[in-house]
Amino acid sequence: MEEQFPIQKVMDDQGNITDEKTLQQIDEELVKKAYYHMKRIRLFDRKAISLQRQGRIGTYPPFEGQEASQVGSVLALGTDDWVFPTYRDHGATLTFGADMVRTFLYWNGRAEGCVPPEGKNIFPAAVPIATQIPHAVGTAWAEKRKGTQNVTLCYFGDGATSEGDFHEGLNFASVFQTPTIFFNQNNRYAISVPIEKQMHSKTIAQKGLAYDLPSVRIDGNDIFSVYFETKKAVERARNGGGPTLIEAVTWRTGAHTTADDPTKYRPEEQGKDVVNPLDRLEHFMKNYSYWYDAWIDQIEHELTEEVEAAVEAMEHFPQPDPSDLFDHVFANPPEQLSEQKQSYLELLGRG
Amino acid sequence: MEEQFPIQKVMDDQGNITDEKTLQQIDEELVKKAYYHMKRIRLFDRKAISLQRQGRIGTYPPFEGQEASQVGSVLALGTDDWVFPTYRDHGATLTFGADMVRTFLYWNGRAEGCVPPEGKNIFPAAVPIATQIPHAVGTAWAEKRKGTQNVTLCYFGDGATSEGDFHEGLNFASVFQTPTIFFNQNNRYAISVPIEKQMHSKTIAQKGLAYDLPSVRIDGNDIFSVYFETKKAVERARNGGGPTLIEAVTWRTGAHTTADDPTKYRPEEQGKDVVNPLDRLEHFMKNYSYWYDAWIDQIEHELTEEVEAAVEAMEHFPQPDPSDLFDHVFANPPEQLSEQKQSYLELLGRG
Amino acid sequence: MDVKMERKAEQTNSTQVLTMVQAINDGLKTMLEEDDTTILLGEDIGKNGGVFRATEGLQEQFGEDRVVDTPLSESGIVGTSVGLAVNGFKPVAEMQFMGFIYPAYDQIMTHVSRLRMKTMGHYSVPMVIRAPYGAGIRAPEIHSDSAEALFTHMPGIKVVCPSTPYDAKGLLIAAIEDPDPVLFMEPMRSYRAQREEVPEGKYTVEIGKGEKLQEGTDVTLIAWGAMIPVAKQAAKQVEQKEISCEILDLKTLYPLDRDLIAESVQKTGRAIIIHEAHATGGLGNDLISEINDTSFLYLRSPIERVTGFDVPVPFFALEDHYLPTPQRVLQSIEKAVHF
Amino acid sequence: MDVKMERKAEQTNSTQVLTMVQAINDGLKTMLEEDDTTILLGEDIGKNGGVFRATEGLQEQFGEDRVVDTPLSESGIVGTSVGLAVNGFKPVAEMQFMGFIYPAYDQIMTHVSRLRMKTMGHYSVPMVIRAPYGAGIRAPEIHSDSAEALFTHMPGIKVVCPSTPYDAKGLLIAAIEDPDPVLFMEPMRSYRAQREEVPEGKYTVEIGKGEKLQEGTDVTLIAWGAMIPVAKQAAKQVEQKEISCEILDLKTLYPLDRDLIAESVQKTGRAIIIHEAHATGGLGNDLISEINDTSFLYLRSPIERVTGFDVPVPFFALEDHYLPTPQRVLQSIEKAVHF
Ligand SMILES: Cc1ncc(C[n+]2csc(CCOP(=O)(O)OP(=O)(O)O)c2C)c(N)n1
Ligand SMILES: Cc1ncc(C[n+]2csc(CCOP(=O)(O)OP(=O)(O)O)c2C)c(N)n1
Ligand SMILES: [Mg+2]
Ligand SMILES: [Mg+2]
Repeated sequence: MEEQFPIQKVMDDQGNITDEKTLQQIDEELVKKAYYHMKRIRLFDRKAISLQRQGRIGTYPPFEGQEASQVGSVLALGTDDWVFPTYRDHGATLTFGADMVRTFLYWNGRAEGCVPPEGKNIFPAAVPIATQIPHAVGTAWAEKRKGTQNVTLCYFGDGATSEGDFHEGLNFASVFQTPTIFFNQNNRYAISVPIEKQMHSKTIAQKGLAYDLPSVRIDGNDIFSVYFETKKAVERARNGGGPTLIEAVTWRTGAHTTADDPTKYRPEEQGKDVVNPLDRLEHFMKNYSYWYDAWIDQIEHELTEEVEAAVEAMEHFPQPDPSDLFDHVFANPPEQLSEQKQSYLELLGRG
Repeated sequence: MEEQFPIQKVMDDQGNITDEKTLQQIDEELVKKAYYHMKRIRLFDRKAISLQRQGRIGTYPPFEGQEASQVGSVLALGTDDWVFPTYRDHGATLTFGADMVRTFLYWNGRAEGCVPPEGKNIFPAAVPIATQIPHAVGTAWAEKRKGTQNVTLCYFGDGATSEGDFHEGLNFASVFQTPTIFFNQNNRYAISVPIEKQMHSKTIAQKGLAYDLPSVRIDGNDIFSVYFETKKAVERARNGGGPTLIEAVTWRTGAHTTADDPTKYRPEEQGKDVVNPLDRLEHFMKNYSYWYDAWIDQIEHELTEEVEAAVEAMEHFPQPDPSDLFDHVFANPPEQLSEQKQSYLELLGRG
Repeated sequence: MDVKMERKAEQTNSTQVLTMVQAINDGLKTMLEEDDTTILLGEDIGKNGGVFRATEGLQEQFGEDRVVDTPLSESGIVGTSVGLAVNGFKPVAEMQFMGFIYPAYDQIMTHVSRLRMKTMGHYSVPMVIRAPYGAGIRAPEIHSDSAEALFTHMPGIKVVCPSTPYDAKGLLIAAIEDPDPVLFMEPMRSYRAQREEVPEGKYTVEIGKGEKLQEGTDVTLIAWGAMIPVAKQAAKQVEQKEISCEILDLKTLYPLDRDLIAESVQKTGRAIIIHEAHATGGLGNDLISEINDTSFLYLRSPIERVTGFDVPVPFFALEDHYLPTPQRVLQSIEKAVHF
Repeated sequence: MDVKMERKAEQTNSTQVLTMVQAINDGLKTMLEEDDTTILLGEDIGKNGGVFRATEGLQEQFGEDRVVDTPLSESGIVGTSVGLAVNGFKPVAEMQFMGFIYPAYDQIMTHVSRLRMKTMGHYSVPMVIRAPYGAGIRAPEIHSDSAEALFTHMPGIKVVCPSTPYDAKGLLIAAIEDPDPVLFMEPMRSYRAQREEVPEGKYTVEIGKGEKLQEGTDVTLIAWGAMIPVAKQAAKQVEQKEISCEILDLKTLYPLDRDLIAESVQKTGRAIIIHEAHATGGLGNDLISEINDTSFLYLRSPIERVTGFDVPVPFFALEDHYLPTPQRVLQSIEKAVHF
């Protein structure tokens, strides 16, 4: 199967692009956008880890190493499309337009973190593994039935492919030919379980064969490969060509979450040879004269400020309101729930 | 995928076998055994339908048309192997050694129908679709861990492949390389839903590709093809070669159950061209001089008597005992359950 | 006096005489006509019209896009419905039998019931899950479960269960129009047990409201769905012993109609709760709790439960022994009255 | 007087001072040593030793065949465990968090709990499902559910929940040795909250038996797991007001220790039930029902429930508002005493 699904890439580890045609498709706007967002989410991610270490937010699952997968895929979408992230895909949602303050809030245990900006179709991060996959099929199906050209991009990990919902979701997508892009980030671990124990098959792409889905396996650390392959899938979906499964082979540089210790289960050498996607893009930019020091400095400065401001705003966000515990369970809370609220607020001395 | 998984057959509709080598593998014992069991379960099946019509048993799911799949596969097993049937696979379990009286009892709503003869590894018929698949993987895994050479044969329908448990079960089998044979009877309908609506993929065999499982698609109405292909899979499993997925393409001649009306959903012409597996075997037996009128008459007579006697025994079986409601929930019933039993039996006037 | 019959007589619209399953069909049809976003999903609901014929004729009338035969995949049905609901549709998903809702339990528990809460109301899941439930029709195993308590213990979803054709249609329409998810339980045993006048067109029966079916003074019988006839029979039988029963049909299992219950129990001072599900963990305990909260000082005897036993619903040869019977209700009534 | 401490002192074997999670690890180790057929399955339980380190070191000691890192597939874990259990093994399956047991709900409901009944005892499923439960550790959503009532309403499976290291090990061993399936709930909040002397080697705590932790005269507090410290704190606080609480630790949630409860409530005439799960459908209602059945005439006030609210367990910023607190228990105690 590895022969049937070779890892597609357009840019090598040193940032070289051998294919002339691909090179022509890459313009300055794209390069800058890619770098800007990858840098942005990198700063966010590192800040989140440090906040967690200081006890200023809760447990946090870093995505460092997966920036090309997340940015490259989500940049292939249009504004009216849908995004279904997991807990590790805030890099994608931030790039798609999620609010950074709220993203920090999410990791501080606040439901506010699940509320997307008006008009942005971003689902709350899926925590129960693979459960978002059928949702993504459902929203895409709805778009198809409404006759729009909007598509749905659904993220999930290598581990998620072992769950029943992965299977049921892909089958529905296949049967109803929904415009869904199943974007798998194969970072080769599900917490401590390496992909060799997760599955006996060698690729995730081959799982698409079960549903007659177009599947492709790509280098998830090659931002251009990710972008162009996702774009292809998006175009196909928009034009009624149905769903696609993309396996982006990548690597999480750090721990599963800030509560995890990867040295317990990952051999020391593993991953050492992986070139960080941001470094790779930097090589490319230098190789092909897109590296403008002034611009780099400027955005680094801007983004650092943005992240700091977001942290500040997160920490000055209004305190969580116990009423919220009761107010969003139903559109119209039943009497007994209102009573529970009432008596609890009274106890808190604010009846 | 239909090219990658052509329907394997060794015997054509007229009962001719073109491949000389296969022909040599077929001896009189096998032919007689095949005919005997197919005939036997055919009589059972028709009797069950007629009992249901007379209100003497409950709703019944006929398997007519699928006899070659059931008999051919189960004959490939050894006595210490395991069988996991669905509600439609009593043809297989009867052939494997299930008690006919108890099989009738099962369809009369009696738990006694789930109790296999001592030493026969037959699971109760799975009613919640696909749930038996992980069980079959678990028992096979246990055999592997004990170091035996026993294998597990697991039946399921085309519809079952849409459930999450199908996927999770096959993945476990693949990861732990359990000696499990996944025997799919693709009768092209799940109640009223034709396979084209169940899945967009053209074959069930291709679903094995997701798990790197050896998969094969066979003519499920060709008893010899079923027998030899299952045998191959069994041998592989016994010798540590792990699981196999077999798609046996077949046809249910009648209704989904006695409560179902297939004319509501099946085009009248559909299935007309399917040669009934027992007729096909009869052609073969006549073509190759295995058709002994006396023997045929004799077994027909014997089997009819066996079935009649079983019906008789079923109907004279001791009445269901309300105590059984309470006595098999736990090895040692908790006090509160014993009290419920006690007071109910008292109410029935038998405390 | 049958309070309900009186109310019905007031109905002036044109009506049809329907069984419950026909009334459900009519309710679905009404909403498919009313609202383009209504979409039915399920196994065998299309061409076949459902294994109980609840969706008979609907695919023919509204097309394959609105009455969808899905793959055999309950988690898939509910999971894709979440996406449809969030994106402008009103999915009405059928679980072929309530015992086959369990594969979808995760989706219902972690998303259907929680999405509104998670997003502080930004997204919601206005969907209906229809589930034929209960024993007594000689069905195979797992086809006869009565699993309401697994959903009343799940904040964010409402649970309703009609006992008559009229209520079935009215509650179903209310459920489809509800802004939140509703589990709609259908007592299979009552599908064809009774015919009654059912108004044509759209009307609703309010979710959260039960009904007093019969006035009485000595003891309150609380039931719903297929247990209503059992309660009625028992009430009739004890009439001869000069025991007068009040009968409440809860109709909605979450949220409970607390006033109805309190008022009645405070009057009679005695209550018998009748349900098919197992005693332990059953909704009967919630009702006792409710009565404990509201009517402690009014109680003249311990509240009685007549329920399915704490055993799995058996194969059908024993199902009549599993199910509450008028006889068992009778015994409890006498116990309460002669406490 | 702390009844428990006294009993502990009688223990003569050599002991270790362990936290609850260490005691669980020790219990698993004990049974892996004792019985070759014991096999652990779960996500990240092998090399990683479990996300809470409950299985730390066990794969190293017993090998990959006995401490198995499975795919991410709860239904697969439980479903294959059924096969293993039927065929001679004693699977102890870990659900990484109780909120991730829902994908396996179908397997547990339709097979784990029913196989013995289906086959009249021919097959059985002696397995243990371990599930860390509860809020209060600032975990992400779905990681904090307390879902016991979804299993006590499932005939054929027992449910236990220790509150101390000693009980954790003893109940776990009893669960592994039980001929029937047992759901073993582990209060995450108590994993490292307390250390105590835990005997080395094998011992059991009887399933089905609770324990009186504190004698009292005015009111009975009933709790388990992570709510025991909450009950104790409240009891301590009302001591100043001269209210004397009796505290019961149920330990087993099905089957309930009815005598323990009845005896205590008949003495005090008042009961407060404390649990994390939602009020509606919660086990508290079963306890009220139980008391209604056994102790109706002894009650001096309505039974109080202090529980999680009827809302999904919230994101962690609000979890302390969701959880029962000593303050809420206090309020209920006063309400009961001054009824
Ligand atoms: C149903 C379910 N089971 C278990 C977990 C606990 N858990 C959280 S993340 C994780 C591993 C996921 O691995 P993968 O899908 O590869 O995604 P990654 O974390 O690598 O991005 C597990 C087991 C969960 N969240 N949901
Ligand atoms: C989980 C579950 N959902 C629904 C059903 C109802 N049901 C019984 S048989 C069946 C169709 C099964 O089709 P298939 O797997 O092809 O097997 P066949 O009946 O054709 O042998 C359905 C939907 C069920 N038994 N279990
Ligand atoms: Mg991963
Ligand atoms: Mg079929």
